[in-house]
Amino acid sequence: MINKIANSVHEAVSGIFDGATVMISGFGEAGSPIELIHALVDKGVKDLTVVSNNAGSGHVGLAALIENRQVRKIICSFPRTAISVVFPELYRKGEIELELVPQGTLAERIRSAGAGIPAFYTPTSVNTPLEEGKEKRDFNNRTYVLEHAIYADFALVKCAKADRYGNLVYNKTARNFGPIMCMAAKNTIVQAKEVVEVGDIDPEHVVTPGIFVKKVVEVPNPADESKLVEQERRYPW
Amino acid sequence: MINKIANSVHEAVSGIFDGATVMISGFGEAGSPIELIHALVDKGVKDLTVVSNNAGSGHVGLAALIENRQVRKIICSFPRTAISVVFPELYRKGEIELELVPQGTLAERIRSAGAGIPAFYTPTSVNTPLEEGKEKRDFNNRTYVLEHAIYADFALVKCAKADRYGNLVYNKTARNFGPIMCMAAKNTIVQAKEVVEVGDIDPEHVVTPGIFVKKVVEVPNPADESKLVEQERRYPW
Amino acid sequence: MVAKENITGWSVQEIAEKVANDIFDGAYVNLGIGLPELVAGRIQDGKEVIFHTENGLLGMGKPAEPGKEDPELVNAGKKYVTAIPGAAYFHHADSFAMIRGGHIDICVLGAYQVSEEGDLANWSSGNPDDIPAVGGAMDLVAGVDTIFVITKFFTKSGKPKILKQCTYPLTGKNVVKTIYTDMAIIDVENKKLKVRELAPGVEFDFLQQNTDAKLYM
Amino acid sequence: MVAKENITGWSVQEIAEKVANDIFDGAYVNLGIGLPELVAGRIQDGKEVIFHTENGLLGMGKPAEPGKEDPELVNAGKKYVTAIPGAAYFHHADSFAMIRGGHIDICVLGAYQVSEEGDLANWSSGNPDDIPAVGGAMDLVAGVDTIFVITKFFTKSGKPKILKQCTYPLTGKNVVKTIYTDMAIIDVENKKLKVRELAPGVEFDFLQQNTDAKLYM
Repeated sequence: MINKIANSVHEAVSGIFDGATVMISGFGEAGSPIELIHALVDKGVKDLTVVSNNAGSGHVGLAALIENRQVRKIICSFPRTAISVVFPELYRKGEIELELVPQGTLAERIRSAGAGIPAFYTPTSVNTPLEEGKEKRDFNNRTYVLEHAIYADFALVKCAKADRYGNLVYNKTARNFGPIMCMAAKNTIVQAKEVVEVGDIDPEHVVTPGIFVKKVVEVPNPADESKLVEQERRYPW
Repeated sequence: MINKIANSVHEAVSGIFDGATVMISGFGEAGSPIELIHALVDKGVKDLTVVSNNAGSGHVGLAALIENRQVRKIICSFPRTAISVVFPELYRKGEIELELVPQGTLAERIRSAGAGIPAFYTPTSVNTPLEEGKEKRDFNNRTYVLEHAIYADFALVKCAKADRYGNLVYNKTARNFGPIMCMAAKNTIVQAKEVVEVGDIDPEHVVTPGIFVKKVVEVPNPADESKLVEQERRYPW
Repeated sequence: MVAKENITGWSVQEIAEKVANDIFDGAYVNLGIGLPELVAGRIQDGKEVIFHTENGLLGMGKPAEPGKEDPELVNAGKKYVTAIPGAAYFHHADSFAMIRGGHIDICVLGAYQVSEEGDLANWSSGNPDDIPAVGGAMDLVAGVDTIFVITKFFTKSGKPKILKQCTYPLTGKNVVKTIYTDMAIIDVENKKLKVRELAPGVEFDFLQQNTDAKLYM
Repeated sequence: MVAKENITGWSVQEIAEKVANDIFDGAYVNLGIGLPELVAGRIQDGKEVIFHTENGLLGMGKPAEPGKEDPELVNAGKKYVTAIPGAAYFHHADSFAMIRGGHIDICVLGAYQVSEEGDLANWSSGNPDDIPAVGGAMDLVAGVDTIFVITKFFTKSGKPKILKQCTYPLTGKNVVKTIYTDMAIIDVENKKLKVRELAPGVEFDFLQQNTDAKLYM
């Protein structure tokens, strides 16, 4: 029998190891699997490479993971926000590595890993400083750069509903990087607001088919990251 | 105001010109826009390059378009079926060109065109006769071939429901090539079993967002291709 | 030496059962057209196996009952099928992302020929008069780690399908893991053919005499 | 010569209105963060314009009303928004397929600098102490044919943003189609800056004296 349901966030992240590459869904707080990230903070594994669009806010979620010195390198498109304090400080001190990737290239590199495409060409970043070190090539009289897939050992993803097969649906713009990170990681770990029975999700409406998911844990009342930041909360609390 | 609804299949295909590249959705009869294809037969434009997974059955739909000598070349993965008679005959006589593409490569080349990716690497076809003429390259000790996007002037697609914005949902495995062909063609023309009001399709359930669609025509009772073939019907009738 | 005609070996249902035995609980499996389709019906009770069909369905169920066929619910062989509770539909690029991206655990395919080193030929006879058609076969062998082949040991004209070298155009090189035939189950291990199990009444020497591929016991 | 301080030009809302005038009925439009967001509120009645936000929504509506904010419904600037009837949600790879694939008609962006030839710099000051952050800007200028820039003519410290050459790192080369500023609307035509309209009280010579870029009338 297929049963991907884990009993706790700690059980769900138990396999994550030192030095792993971990994708984390979310666009800012929307879709950020904050409870899974906090379980990872509790676990304390180190030298992680994190792939995520942003670099966290305040002192909770991804920012807490970084502040806890568990992240060696971050691959992201936008590490700068008004309430991002942890990453900038470590970055300026040279204590965390940054690979800055245009957002669409980041998304496509993630999707490519999931789709078995090792590399592709894109026009994004041509004639800018971010083309540096990349192979260039012309197709139909336009210049493109070669970009490589980003593979991950784990993905931490937040969704709205899941079943024991790992079929997922998302909520509004919290979908963002979730579906493609599920595809790209060897082990995808999902926190769902609600776990439903197999058959409750219409096959036409499934966004992430269960084949891309290894573990699901129900987190019925996920924390609201922006409220925690507003309240100046710190994790671990 | 945005209103992509056309009044008839003939109006919908009226812009298709001699020499155009036309994608046609469907996997066998599932998802094949037979009424749009027949409108194209009526229109009589010639020298078309058709991109479609199969090459038609019997003497209706895509087979009728080929039989009417409107297709110069077909790009597809599987032109051979038990009831495919028109294509084999013309192919053996050297009167139609075939570009045979593995099904996954076909899908990815179509999706790439829609996604602004001119070329990508795939392991499919390496060490087979279909690698011939393709550039090869190793990534992480595995060999891949370079594949190029397939762009199209038009796509003819069948779906279940559409609204005047061009938002689409499909029915079961009739979805197949529809969503990616909508993305890849400059002008996507859709026949929908039902046209609904804007807002009737839940934004979470939209499969093809309207941005990929130019025209929608309602065909409430599309013909059942396999029945027509069984009845040995021929188009034009 | 035993004449081929006198050896019956396993029935196709028995071969399918042997394949089903090697499919683990929870596996995501793609079944090719023809003999492979029999495997779905032989999965042991208690195992939950999810079938993928490359035309856009994960969670393919049994064939559709007569009178309940839906022309918009078909499998890769364009046969009318059903979907199980917990199924999902998706488009072709997503479907082949599952295949090419290594997400399908096992694929069961038919074969024209399999070579000593696990090369597979199952898409073209190489006859210039035949209409070439490849479908998803090359994507499957390139993307799925475990490729099982289910086939009769001999062709209809009595020629072996297991050969030192394939003479037909390849679908993929070094891709087959196990060959399930009516005569024997043969694993491809480090580019060598190891006979794992012989059908009742089949001797190793008989097999070896009927193929130019080197077999190991 | 008129002192800069004495020239008011258009208000930001007026500039936004000028941009909105140039957005055609039925256009698919992506709005950058900051000044570009004002454009949504200035679309003329009777025009139906569909706003795309790259974090996965086509059919972005008005900002969320106070008390009705949904942290899972935000725009690219992470502000709480709404969705119109007929909207669609999708994932990031699909969203950037819309951008990179040339499906968005118009993108309105802010700018640090624009060059004579339509180069845009809007993501980095090049200051090594700044945290580099690019977001979707480079994808947008690479993928959308019509790039409108909406910006003040002068920086806060009174320096021109329109220059012969950008000194900041580029977002894209030869990408800007029109620059909408408080002082003038300037089209980039064949790598030349053509002033299309001057704000009330602004003279061509004043603009030319305040930039090393060559302007044409």
